[in-house]
Amino acid sequence: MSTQLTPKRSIFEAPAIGQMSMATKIVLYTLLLIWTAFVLFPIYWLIITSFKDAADVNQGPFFLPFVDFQPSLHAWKELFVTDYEDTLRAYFNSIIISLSATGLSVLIGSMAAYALSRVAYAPNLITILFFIFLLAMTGVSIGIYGVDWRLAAAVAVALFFFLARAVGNLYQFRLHNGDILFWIISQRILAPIVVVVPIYMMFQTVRLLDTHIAIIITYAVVNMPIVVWLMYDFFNSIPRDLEESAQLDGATMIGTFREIVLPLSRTGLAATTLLVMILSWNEYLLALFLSTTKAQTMPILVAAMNAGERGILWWSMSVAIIVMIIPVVALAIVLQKYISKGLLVGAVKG
Amino acid sequence: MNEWLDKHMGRLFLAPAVTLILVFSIFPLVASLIMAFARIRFSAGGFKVRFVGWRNFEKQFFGSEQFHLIGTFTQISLLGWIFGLSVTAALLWWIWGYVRRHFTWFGFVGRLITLAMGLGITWLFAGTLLSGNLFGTIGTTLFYVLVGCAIQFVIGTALAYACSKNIRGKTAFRVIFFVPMMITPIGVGYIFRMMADTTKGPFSNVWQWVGLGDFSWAADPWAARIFIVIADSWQWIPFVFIMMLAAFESVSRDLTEAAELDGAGPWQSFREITWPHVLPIAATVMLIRAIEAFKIVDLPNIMTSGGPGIATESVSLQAYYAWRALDLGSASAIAYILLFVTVVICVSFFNLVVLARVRKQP
Amino acid sequence: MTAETIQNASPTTGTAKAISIRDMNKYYGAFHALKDLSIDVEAGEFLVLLGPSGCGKSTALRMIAGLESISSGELLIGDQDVTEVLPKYRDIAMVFQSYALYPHKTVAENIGFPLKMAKATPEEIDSAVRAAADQVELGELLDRLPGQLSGGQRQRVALARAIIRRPSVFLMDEPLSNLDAKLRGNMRAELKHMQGELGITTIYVTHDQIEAMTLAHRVAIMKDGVLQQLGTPKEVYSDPANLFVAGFMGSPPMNFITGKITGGQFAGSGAAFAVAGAADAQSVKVGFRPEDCRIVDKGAGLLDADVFTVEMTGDQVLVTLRLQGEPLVVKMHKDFEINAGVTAGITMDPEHLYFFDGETGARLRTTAQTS
Amino acid sequence: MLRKFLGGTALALATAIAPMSASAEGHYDGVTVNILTRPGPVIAGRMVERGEEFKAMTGAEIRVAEVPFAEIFQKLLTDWATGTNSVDVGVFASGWGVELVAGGLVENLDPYIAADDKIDLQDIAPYFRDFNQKVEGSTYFITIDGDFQMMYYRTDVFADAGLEPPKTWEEYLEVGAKIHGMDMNDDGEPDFGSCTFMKRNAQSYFAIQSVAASMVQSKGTGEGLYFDPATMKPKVNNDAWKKAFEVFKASVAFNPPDVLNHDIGDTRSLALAGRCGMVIDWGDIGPLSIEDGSQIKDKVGAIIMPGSTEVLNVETGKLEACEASNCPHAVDGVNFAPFAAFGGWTGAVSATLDDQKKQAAYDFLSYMNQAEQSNVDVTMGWTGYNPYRNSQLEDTTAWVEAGFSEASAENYLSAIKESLNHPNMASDFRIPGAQQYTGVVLDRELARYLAGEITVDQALANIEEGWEEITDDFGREDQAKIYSLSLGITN
Repeated sequence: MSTQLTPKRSIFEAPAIGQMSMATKIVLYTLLLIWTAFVLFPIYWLIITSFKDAADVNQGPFFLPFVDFQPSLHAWKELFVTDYEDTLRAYFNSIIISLSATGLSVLIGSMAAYALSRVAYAPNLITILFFIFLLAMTGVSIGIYGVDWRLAAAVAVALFFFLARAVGNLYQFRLHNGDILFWIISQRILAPIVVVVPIYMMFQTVRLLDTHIAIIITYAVVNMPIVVWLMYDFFNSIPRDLEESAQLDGATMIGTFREIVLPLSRTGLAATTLLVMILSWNEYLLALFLSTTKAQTMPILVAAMNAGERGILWWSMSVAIIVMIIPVVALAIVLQKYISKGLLVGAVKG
Repeated sequence: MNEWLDKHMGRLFLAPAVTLILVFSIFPLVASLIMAFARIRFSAGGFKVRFVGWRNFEKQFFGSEQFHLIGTFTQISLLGWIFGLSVTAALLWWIWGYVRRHFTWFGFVGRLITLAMGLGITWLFAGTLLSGNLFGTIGTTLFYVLVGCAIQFVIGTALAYACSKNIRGKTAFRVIFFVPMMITPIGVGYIFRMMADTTKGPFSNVWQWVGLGDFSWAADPWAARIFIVIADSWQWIPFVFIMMLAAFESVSRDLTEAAELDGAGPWQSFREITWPHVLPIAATVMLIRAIEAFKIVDLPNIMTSGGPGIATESVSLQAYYAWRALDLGSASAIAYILLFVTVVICVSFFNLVVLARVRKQP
Repeated sequence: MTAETIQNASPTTGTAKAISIRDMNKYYGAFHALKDLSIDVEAGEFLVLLGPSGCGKSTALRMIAGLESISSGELLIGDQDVTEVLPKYRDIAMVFQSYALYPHKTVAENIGFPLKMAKATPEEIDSAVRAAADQVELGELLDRLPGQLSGGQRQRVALARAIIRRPSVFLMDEPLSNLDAKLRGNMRAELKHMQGELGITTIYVTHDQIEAMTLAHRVAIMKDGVLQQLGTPKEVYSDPANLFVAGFMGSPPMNFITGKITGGQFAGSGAAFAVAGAADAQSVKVGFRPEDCRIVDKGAGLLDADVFTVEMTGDQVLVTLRLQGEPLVVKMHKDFEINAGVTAGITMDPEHLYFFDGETGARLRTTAQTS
Repeated sequence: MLRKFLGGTALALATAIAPMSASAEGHYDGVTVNILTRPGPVIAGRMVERGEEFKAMTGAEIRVAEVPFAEIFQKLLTDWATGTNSVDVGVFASGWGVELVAGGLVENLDPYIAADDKIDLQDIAPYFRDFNQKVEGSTYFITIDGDFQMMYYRTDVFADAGLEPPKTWEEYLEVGAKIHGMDMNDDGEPDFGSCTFMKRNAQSYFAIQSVAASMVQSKGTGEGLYFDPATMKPKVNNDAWKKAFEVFKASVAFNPPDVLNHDIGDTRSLALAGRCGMVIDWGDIGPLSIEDGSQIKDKVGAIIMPGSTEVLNVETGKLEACEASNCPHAVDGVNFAPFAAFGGWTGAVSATLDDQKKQAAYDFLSYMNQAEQSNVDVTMGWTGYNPYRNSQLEDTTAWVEAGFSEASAENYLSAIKESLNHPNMASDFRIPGAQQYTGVVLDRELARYLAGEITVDQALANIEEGWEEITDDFGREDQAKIYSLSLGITN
């Protein structure tokens, strides 16, 4: 192979377009490396703490394994040998729950986002308010006043069909896609603490507490606004010609969505999935409330490492946090190339 | 049948999401609204609900919990008066300008609500912080939101801009900088408790060495708040970073190069070309971040339990503690107040910045 | 032209269906985008919707396809009323301006997509794809992705995808506008040939009158959502229904002089001549095509004008003159020579003069023309 | 989780004992008892092990579910009140349980105890037997852990400094200041006079009550710390609580710098690392001090919580010198009132179970409580169980076997005995809303006072106002009745 010489540039030479001067580079890398240290040091500390025992932590600080303290695997053993049942159960629960919740949320959310970006809706506001009122009254009568749920549901459905049209035709104030979109997105503003008790009561009524289903559905709903938000803009960026063509070629809306839209939205889907995945994987408060034993997830295991009177079991907690990070990091590395692009078109470009 | 399905597919696509959200957020919302006007006690076979009218809210704004939610008010200092009156004047001028230019009832009422919230927050600050009084959880929450989001935005954007340049190891930086976001917020809380421990944490020696051996961040209100903001920023800068990186990378290189050829320096090129391009994106990112920041609960709960005193307690945490003490009425009332504040602030922002863009769509 | 002549011109395969558009309207809110469009398209006919951008031709096409709802009116394909029918049930294939190729599918998958949606077996799809690809000469490219193809090849893929299903109607939305000039000429010929061979009813939208003239059995010229004239290319060219059609068709366009007619005598800005058989009118525009007139010596023609520029295009010379600031173009033989700045006369046969109402633009026919 | 934390020896002991207590094998086959309690080896861990023995004996399966400490009661209450009933037995502080009893959610255990020949109630220390396990005169809870606070001090440090352990809170402040800054674990760094959990939303409200108890209550357990039983007027806005607050805040000076952010876990790890001259704590420090890694093995002494030479005159709200008339239980003019903080972990059986399950649940709680088992369990620090039976304190053998030196075992047991049987023991809150009274209002105002946000007078006034509000919310008369009952006042 012939050697191809690229001319060396002197430090003092003016940088070419799109290039940086040496000084800029030095400053830039210094800043980036400082930030890298700021990001990584707590994680380093987390990792070495997982190999410490009580004395190493309490009489610390010790920084370097083998140098100023003798690392031990006791915390790892406790989680994965002695208590492997509890650890693995929580781990698998977390995996099942966050995967299913993410899947459900991304599927339903992107369907809604797609519909909102393509179909013009004009629901009647009064009908909707009436519907919501009935729904709320049904829920309240079941949940608080203990009316039999079948009876309440039947009454509500009947009332809706008899009265909705009559009421709806009186006023013609209609909502539009932007309003629906905003309404869905605004659900994210709710702090979970507002809704956690009623949600608990709902699942209690249908005997689904401490099951995967309860947590999966709740997570899916809680994260759906994010999916709709990100995917709505993403779908808007896909040329309509393709879908119209598919429609003419005989595809149904589902067919178009599955064959054309979803494959074209890979990047957006990947980014959204990752984000929702992270949020479901890490959620604590709702999981705490909706699970007792069978469906306990990893964040609860982490929180449980604060054993109150015995202080925080830093070493075990570190192990739990580390094993929680690993799958997400792996997923992020796999999806890495999509994230940036995906988030962009999705979140932010209209 | 098939054709009927096809025709209504548009609705069927939207239906699952809307139904789920209706069931899982409208019903709970209504239920907790009822709770907010009641005292609830658990008993065999369910609850005893006793309606108490506005008492749960009154208590928060005027009663025994006033100091807790909005702060302590004694007298307003000169600085407070100056600040309060000038912001009030500015806000009134703004609404007057709206009324003169293009008036619709819908827009006017919306702006009136924004105005009321703006005035409320202005006088909250004038009466507490600027007058040397203690502020309550709303003040603390706003501190987390404003300062936290500002820090996260500036650093996140700066990092993203740096990484959008043609540098080596971009991919590695991107993955590394993203990691903190993947850690469960509870974990982040505990990690930063380790970091900040002045007796056995990694920086305890540094702490002693700079002569702060007897100073504890956890005992000083502002130090504690700042530590929580640092932890929060550590976790959420990655989010801003990754979004803004995407934004910067979407700026066409042609544009910046053309600007450079036209003689623009790096700063000018950034300000004239790049910044206007990413501005709408930045607005959305900050909106998302602010919405989440209003809900901050895990970090103060774990790092300080809201202490010292009530210095680091957020509104969300206040509701959480009330809920934990089985005071469901107060918990719901507080949560609703938070909801109201968040909705007004975010909707105002959404309307002024984001919605114009969304409404253009069909 | 009758159905029979079309049948003669292009033997159909029997699948082709007639399309009947009746009083079709489209409103976008208060905006009336399409006004009472009524066209009967014969089975196997090649109909071109022609007009400037924003004239409603694409809207009309999309309404026929079912991509836009029909605000009022009826649409029949064959004997079936499809006004409310979803696109997929209309048995239509459409070629988009952007080709709308699915970027994540290979050429073969793109072409086979309609059959896949129709739940054909893989074997059926495969053989049909090969046949269609051969028809548009794409045989070797079946495994490529659209991104790896040239513009012309993409165009062919889109065509192949449209023909694979043998639909009863083809819709084409400016399919050639993204190609360069030379390729466009070739594709035009191929399209025409293919349509003739397949005999499928085709509605084709374009703003390019050459395409319209060369491809169409009949041309429908539209402006501002209103159908201006429907006829064979020859009809719309030589017998325009109104000022707009007259001005739109032809390149360079028709020349117009404004004036009035009194007693068979035209008097306009800088020109006055006798017009036999024309009725009196206060405001009138007289038009004549550049190829229907000749430059003669000053004073020897119907009117005199100053030569402004002379353009040699190879096969002819275009002379632009100015009559009181208004340009008039005359097409002359390629050997014609004249200098800019001189004053020359223009002459033409009276039967090549067209008269339009100065206000409404409606055609005013002379006694000879109406007969 | 971590149920076998430090568990090698424990397991060996447990299995050794199991066959001896075997009875009526297999008669609960197929019965599963779900227990809800706090996480970690503490409390839950031992129940899991004992549960395995119990299964071997009776066939009943014991499942222990663990949720974070702060959420146990909340969760239990919602579970039982809404009829979810995924939990059969709750193990929690008896003080919280009054609310459950008031709601009719807990099974009255009197008939079960009457039929139980193994539980030996008379062996249980009087406070736990007559107050902690009972509501309205009936036993609803079975104690498995006896909780009250004591003062621990470093014998070696006090000997070096030539000091005596404090008898009163004034002395506590004095010696604390004196030993603060000494190097107590030979690492060359100055250590702390005292370590107290002062973190908000943790346990600081227990510590302050330990300080206040001896100043407020002098006439025996029945007097009560909190209210005038007749009117439910809080006894809090007075000089006694003021002094307690001031003592508490003054002690910050010789506590670690970030003491305001220390919960009990932090203070214990500091204490075990040998960094604290004195510690206010439950009985756990004793057994913990002999664990692996402890720097204070046999260097820690226990005493009854310091007392006060002045006590509250309820009428005037002023402090008065302690005399025979107002301090019947005083020793040398010093009134002691060990505080039964938290009351200890007790088990309660859900009222909605079927009879067999109830019996199985009761049998398991009784099994945990019986001297045969508990006398071993309380000697092990990791279990979190502290003594509540006199037989647990009688001889030091089990304690020495567990690792105590004879001297420290005796010191520890005598301090416990003194506190446990003290007639003036102060009872923790045992009325509905207990969590709100102390865990929220008292705790928050104390934290604000410690953080310097408000003065002590403001804090006490706020507490009074807050307590009145809660009382009104729950119904003044109902509360007064339950409060009287909880103090053993029946009329």
